[in-house]
Amino acid sequence: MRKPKTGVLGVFPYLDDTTEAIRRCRQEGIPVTVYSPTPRHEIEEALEATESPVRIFTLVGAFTGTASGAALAIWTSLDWPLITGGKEIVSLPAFTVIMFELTVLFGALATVIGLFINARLPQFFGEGKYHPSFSAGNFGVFAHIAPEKFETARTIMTESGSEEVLVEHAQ
Amino acid sequence: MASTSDTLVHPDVRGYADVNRDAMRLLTRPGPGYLALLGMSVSLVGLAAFCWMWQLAYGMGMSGLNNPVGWGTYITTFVFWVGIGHAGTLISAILFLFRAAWRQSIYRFAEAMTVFAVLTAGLFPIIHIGRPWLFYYLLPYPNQRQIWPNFRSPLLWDVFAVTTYLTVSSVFFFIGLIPDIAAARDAAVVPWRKKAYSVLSLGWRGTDREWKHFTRAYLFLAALATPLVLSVHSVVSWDFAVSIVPGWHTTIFAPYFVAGAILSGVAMVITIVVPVRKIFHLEAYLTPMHFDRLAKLLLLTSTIVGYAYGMEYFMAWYSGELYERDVFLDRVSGDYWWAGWSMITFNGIVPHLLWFRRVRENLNYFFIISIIVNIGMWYERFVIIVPSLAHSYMPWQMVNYHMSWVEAGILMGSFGWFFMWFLLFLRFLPGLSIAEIKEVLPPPMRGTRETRLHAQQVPERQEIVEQPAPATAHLKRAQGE
Amino acid sequence: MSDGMKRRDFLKTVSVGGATLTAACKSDGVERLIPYVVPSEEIVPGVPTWYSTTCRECPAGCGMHVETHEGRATKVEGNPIQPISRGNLCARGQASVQGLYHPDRLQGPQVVEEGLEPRNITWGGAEQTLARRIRELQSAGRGASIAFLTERYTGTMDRLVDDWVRAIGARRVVYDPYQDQPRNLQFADADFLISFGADFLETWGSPVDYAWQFAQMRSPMIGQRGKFVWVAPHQPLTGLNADEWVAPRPGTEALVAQAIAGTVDVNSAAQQTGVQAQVLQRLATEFRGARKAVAMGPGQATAGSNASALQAAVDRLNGRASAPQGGDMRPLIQLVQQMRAGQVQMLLISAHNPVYTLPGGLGFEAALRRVPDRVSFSTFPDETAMLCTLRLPDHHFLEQWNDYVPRPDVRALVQPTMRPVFNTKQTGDVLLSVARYLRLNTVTPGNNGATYYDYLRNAWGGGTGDAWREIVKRGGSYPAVPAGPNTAAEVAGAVPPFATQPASGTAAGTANVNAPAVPGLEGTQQVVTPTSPPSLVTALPVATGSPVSTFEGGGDARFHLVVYPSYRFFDGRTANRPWLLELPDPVTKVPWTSWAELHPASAKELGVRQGEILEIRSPFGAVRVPAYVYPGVRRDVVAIQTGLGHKAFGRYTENRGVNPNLLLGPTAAPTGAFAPYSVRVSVQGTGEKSGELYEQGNRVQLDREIAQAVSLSEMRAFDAVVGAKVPGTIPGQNMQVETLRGHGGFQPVETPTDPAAYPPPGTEYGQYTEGKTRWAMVIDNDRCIGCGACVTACYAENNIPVVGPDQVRKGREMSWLRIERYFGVTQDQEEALRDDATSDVRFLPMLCQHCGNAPCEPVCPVYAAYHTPDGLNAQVYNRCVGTRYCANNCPYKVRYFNWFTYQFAAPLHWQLNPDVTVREKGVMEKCTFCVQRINEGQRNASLEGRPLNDSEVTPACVQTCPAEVFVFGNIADPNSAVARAAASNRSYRILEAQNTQPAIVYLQKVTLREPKKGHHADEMYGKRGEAGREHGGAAGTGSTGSQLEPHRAPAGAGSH
Amino acid sequence: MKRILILLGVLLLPVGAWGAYQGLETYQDEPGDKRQGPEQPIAFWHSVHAGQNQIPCMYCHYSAERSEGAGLPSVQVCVGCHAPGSGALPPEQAQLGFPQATRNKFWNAEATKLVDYWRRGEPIPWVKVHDLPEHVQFPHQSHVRVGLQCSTCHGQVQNMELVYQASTLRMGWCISCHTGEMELSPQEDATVRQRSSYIQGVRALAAAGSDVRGVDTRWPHQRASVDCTVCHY
Repeated sequence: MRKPKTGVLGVFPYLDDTTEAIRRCRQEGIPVTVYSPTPRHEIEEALEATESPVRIFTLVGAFTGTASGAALAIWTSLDWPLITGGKEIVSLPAFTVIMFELTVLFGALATVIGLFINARLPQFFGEGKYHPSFSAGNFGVFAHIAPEKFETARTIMTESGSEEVLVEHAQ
Repeated sequence: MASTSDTLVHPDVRGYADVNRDAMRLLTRPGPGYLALLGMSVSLVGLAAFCWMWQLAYGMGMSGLNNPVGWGTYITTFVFWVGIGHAGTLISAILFLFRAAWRQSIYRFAEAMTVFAVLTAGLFPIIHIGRPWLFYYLLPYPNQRQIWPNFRSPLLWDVFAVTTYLTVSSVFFFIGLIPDIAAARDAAVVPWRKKAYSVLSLGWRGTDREWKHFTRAYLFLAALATPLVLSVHSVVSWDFAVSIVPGWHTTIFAPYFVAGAILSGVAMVITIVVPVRKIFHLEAYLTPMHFDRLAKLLLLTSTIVGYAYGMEYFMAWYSGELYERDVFLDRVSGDYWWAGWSMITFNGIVPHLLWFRRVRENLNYFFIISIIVNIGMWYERFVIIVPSLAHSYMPWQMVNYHMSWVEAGILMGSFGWFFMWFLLFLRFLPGLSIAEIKEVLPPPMRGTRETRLHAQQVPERQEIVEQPAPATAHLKRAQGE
Repeated sequence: MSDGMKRRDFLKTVSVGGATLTAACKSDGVERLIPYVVPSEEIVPGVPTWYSTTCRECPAGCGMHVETHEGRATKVEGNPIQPISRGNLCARGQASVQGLYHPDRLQGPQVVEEGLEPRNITWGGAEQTLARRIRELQSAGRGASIAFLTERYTGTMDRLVDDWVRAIGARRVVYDPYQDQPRNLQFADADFLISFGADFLETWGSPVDYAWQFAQMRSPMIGQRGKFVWVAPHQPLTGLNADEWVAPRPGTEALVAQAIAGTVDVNSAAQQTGVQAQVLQRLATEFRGARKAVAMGPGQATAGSNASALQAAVDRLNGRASAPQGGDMRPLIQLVQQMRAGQVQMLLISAHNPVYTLPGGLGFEAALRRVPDRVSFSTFPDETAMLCTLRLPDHHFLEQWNDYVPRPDVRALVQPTMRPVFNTKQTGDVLLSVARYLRLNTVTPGNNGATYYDYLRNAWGGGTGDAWREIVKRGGSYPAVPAGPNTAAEVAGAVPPFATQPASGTAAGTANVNAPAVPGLEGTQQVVTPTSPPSLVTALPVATGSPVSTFEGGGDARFHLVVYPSYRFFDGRTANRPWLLELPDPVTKVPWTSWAELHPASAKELGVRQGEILEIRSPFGAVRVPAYVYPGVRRDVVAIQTGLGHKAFGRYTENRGVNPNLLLGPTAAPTGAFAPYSVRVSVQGTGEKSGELYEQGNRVQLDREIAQAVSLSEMRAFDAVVGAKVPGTIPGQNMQVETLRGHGGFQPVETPTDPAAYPPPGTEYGQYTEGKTRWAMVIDNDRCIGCGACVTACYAENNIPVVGPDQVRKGREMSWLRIERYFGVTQDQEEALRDDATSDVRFLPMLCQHCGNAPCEPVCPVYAAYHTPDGLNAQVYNRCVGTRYCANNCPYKVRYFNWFTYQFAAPLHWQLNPDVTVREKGVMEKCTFCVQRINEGQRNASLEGRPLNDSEVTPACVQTCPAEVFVFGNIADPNSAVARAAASNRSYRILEAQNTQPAIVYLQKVTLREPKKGHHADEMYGKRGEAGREHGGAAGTGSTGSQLEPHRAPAGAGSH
Repeated sequence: MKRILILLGVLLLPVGAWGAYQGLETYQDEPGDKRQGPEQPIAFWHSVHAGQNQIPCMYCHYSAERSEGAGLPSVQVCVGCHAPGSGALPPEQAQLGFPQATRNKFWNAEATKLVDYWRRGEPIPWVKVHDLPEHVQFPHQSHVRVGLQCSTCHGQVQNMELVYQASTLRMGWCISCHTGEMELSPQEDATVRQRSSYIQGVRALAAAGSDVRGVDTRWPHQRASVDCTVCHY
């Protein structure tokens, strides 16, 4: 189900007001986007958030890295076998270093990719209303709601303690 | 009110908006002192560039190296900077995993230091090789010759370890910066800054979805960076340990190097943070508690390093290995005795002054000790590398090494290069981790209000909560509205 | 681009005659291919052409083969069928190509007018000028005021000069330092050799021949171990190789000889010489009791006013009169007097740089300035040539036709190997054309325009084309090289080691080291075989002159001065060769400069330390030279090597060292022989430190057992226990493993210690297959005399750059092969300064060990260092990025880094071997076992469709070594020479505990007395000694013989 | 949908990398030179000599089968044809015999240059077309003796006017022939396999019962040694 792009944004100076607003919106069945200057578990609780799937990316990336490290080192060594120091062509103890490094490298890059995909970053034309004070001290709750139901949301926001209520009419 | 020595953030910081205000202050117009420092750094970089061009034109002979001593100042400085690069990730990743809340206000500096230190270190392998224009031979890229690099070589492990470390720590650094760049964007008034921050923040808005994945991703990055930070200096230590040079071929090297790296890294953090705190008036965020914790880290790693020194000598004696014994005797009584004793004194003995509370709590003393440890750690690498090579197996080929002016220029230039990046960082990116400091601040609550949440009992900080800062008003001021 | 122009000019010159094909000329940005105009039949481009000639760098007259590539001489090697060189050459001979291409050679005839710059003239003009001046003098009736100072020509040139001088009514004076010395001694089978200062391994007589004979004489590999006693006031290289050093009081050496010969009373001799009577007695007993004993002398170090007496005593010892040594200085002294008196109007000089080499006290230089017409024939702008008014540079000997008679049975031919590099002209041709201008019909009968070549050809009896061709091909006429085992390798399999030959023919328990093993030496013509029957000794004339020298200089002149010839520079004539300057002196290991050897006790007394500049003053002059503190010199003697200190000799000798000849006086022995050892000097420290003196290496081994030694008795006892060797085991090593086991602790993994067993189990991967070649080398430390000929050969073959004194001082010399010289074995640096330090000196050629488990290989990130399937440790220059990790990880420190792109000053670069890459800056390099020669052999074999035989490949060092120290080959073949040599009981490998599996097996030096042992010696190979002692007694191999008794400390060292 | 696309992209990445590798290799194997060789001091056309007149290669490049260098004809060889009979005369009297002046002004002028060189006694400074770097050793004789045709490396010289470099002469190109990956004509391949000392050596080892494991595992059709020191030393 697509969330409406229009909606009502409440700006909250207090965390407990914010969670109040979230809960009430959710009770009303209104989907919300919450802005916060710092991650707060209170908000996550209020949203009853699920586990992030980024971990799958990390895991897959890391194992891909291990495999590529091994493959790279082994295949290139066999591609033109040259003896050095009387050691084996496939000197696994030495190659574990490569495998480890690529595990971490690929794992980290995959995590970033996972973050970007899941968090929909980079996003230069963000959807919904935003207020610059969210990165400083204020919290925000944006209720995705059709313009005709703005009043409901506005009421929730004001009642929960919003300092400022903004509306988004676009689209 | 609790004593200042165990507060993470000074009580004067009353709310989220204060953090923004203080962090943004770092990004405003620089003073003449800053410009002078930056100019000096850039000049040093210029000097190093000149020296390197000189060396490229005439050959490696412009260094003081010779036939038994193939590695000298360059590799010493390489290991030194790689070591410096350890404290950042230690503080940002490992302490993050350990939920050591005191890291929040200091880790950004440390992390920036890491990235720039590794950036500096990464130059040295290229500077030190004889034919830098063929550096790409070390990279495993497909080529018509059908030749690949040798994965059995510790130097290739180094290439992988250092590039991985640089990539991962940069990524970690950048990911952590995203919310703060967004804050800077929201606070920026200069148009080009706003534009630049908008791009760099990737459109971050602090939504619940962003935070949800961000916190997870950050945790995994920290979890990946932790073994990496331990591995990278281990790999660097294997450059030496897997060789057969007496004085290098030691199993203790990996932990010893990691401990040494953390010692030098922490010392460098102190060297940087003490003046930064003073100049930018960050006393509220860098409290005596931080320095107390850093002092403990220094003490711990110094003790490990001192133990490693002792162990090396013990093993040299106990093993009865002739070459090993000679090398270790030579370190303290041979031509490089001054370096050997500097290393032992500066790293193994001087930091123990920090057991004394008076020393620990006096930032001047602390700063001096950190500088001494930095010098000592450079000497440590020098002592490991140069005397061992100059006093290896063949009695016939024992020739001493003396640093040349080209090497000295490049060594100084490496500091210029490092501080240049660091100074630029201070001016253009948020040095305090805005979002994470807020995590350790009590969240703003409408205290008197009845909520359906569980009670927010913050008895000790009641007073703070009771006086909420006018966040939006402040922001409007900042934006010049 | 003057460089480019010169090169092209050269190409033009040589290609017209058909002598070049390709040479890079990058001046216009493209590579050019320069073909012949007319092709030469003999030359195939890309395939080297070899010419036979004779080395003229010293009077020895070694046969030489010259390798030329497209008309350029690139490398010289000994002529294997010539009996003097036997295929070997010394460092001076190897460096002769650098004389040929020396950038500072005189490039054409010049005339110098008073107060003007030298003017280049044409050869026609030069010859006419000379003829005109001679005619003027003749017509003025002063033909007798023309003198020709020549070297000791022996062949055709001798006759031509005599004829020429006689025809113009002039006179000839011969001056040739170190020329008149016996070159036909035969002592390869001697068991006692005593030398009275005759440095026969360096300059005296015939060094290449004598070095070989010396090695043979003392080679346990072929079953003999003669003893060598050195009687002289100091120890040059030859002295260091002695088993015993006797240093009598200066000037009394003849008495020692007489005491041994029994013509003086031992006790009175002991009193005068300061040598203990029992030592003299023992020497006399040993000399007389020897199966074959040979005496040598006098050498430069003992040539005082008693030289005649000494020579007589030596003749007596040898039972045979010899020609007067040291030449006759009297005509020369007379000539100088006349020059000073203005009685000489013209002096022509073809002798070797008399201004430099003659004693300062003679005043030759000042006298020369009084001669109005001074004509030099020198090839180089040396001091003499620079003082001359007419310079007529001779061809280098590699460019000329000539002949030379080094010893009666050898008539050697010198033939040009390439077109002249510069506009020089053969002196013989100059004399002939001057004779034509002067219409001297006795010299040029018929005035038919014959060249010196025709003259020479005539002197050789004309001969038909084929006969002459054969002579040219052989490089002269001479007897065949005596048959018999030449190298240790050849005999290693053929002659069983001692143990299997239990007391053969020596029932009385005499050591069978005396058994002659070199039969057939008598095959040579006119060989001196001193048989010294007592009756003959008495029949010889008694000594002429006093047996005790007198010395000039008094007052505070407390030190006797020894000025001795240099192995590297001879009398100074080869001092401008960069290779020889960079080659450290074999004894002091000092390159590029001079030094004064001073005994540690004297240094202490004077309060000077090594490297401090000394002021040395004699009645004739003074020099300032850095001190070299060295126990191999008497306390009352200071020794300075000659050769450096040139005022003019090209760029490489500018401001290098001092000329010690300036300190000498014009003293001559009664026979007229020059007596340099007759001056006392005062020595004072100046407190100034020399920046020039740099001693390479370490004098002590730091307990590391790098260069090992075993006493003869111990070796023989051990041989008796172990018995015949099975190739593939090295007992010393097995012993070590046993020792470790015996002591518990870690159980060592048994690794095959024999390179033949390569690859060791667990390392056989990739392309390694059984039965393939494994190149390896055996180095017999016992044969090595430490001279460094191999080092120079390596420079010549492998395009190794000369880095210069400043870089050498930084430890950046590039010598792929170096000779390490150890005076002591322990950690104690003082050990090398004690009086007995020189009694057990170890020389060790150190080069890439081509390890099976090479530590340098796996650390290279780009595979520039790797192992080839035939066991070479290869270095691929173009792949190298220059991390220097390989050099760090090389325990032998034999990898050398190109710190700069070194320049080869034109035309020295014409010497570069086209088969070897010239390395640029930033690249690591090292010994390749001369892989270019291996590849060439491999190519030739495969062209013929057959497998390569390892004897076809000889690396440059192996090829040139006069003592034949090296054996090279395929050790995987158990029948190969190298495998058989490696099976010796003396074999060990350096730093074996590192499990590097080196391909170079060293053989321990054999000493007559108990060798010095490091503190680790018992752990390293003491077990062997124990085993030897235990079983030696039990097996009853009997007494170890008189020679095996521990010797007393050198009498001389302790006697002053 | 977006995610699937991204996933697809990630999966395609290695494929793309492989493609780039192949492309790079092909690109690098492309001979860089144009189909016309450099200006030479004399406009010597191989198409005339080797093509029309069918002169065998080794008539002029006479040392190819016994030396590392293929050899260049001396000026004497050139005038042997172009100024017949000049061998008996002093060089100054040599006369151009061919091509005749009447036939072609251009060719006459070029051939006159040759005679001038001969008269002056100067070698002709040809511009090197096949110019290997100094760190590579290439022995012609080994390659000629195993039966490789000149044109295999030098191209169809008989069709070239000014000779150009037909092959890359790069290491990968050399190696691909040594490893047997490069196609040779069946006859050539057969002779090479029969005469190669490398193959003979392996056969001998195998015949002697030696362990030749590892010899032919990597390159089953290997023709010659790929050891670095074969060419670089």
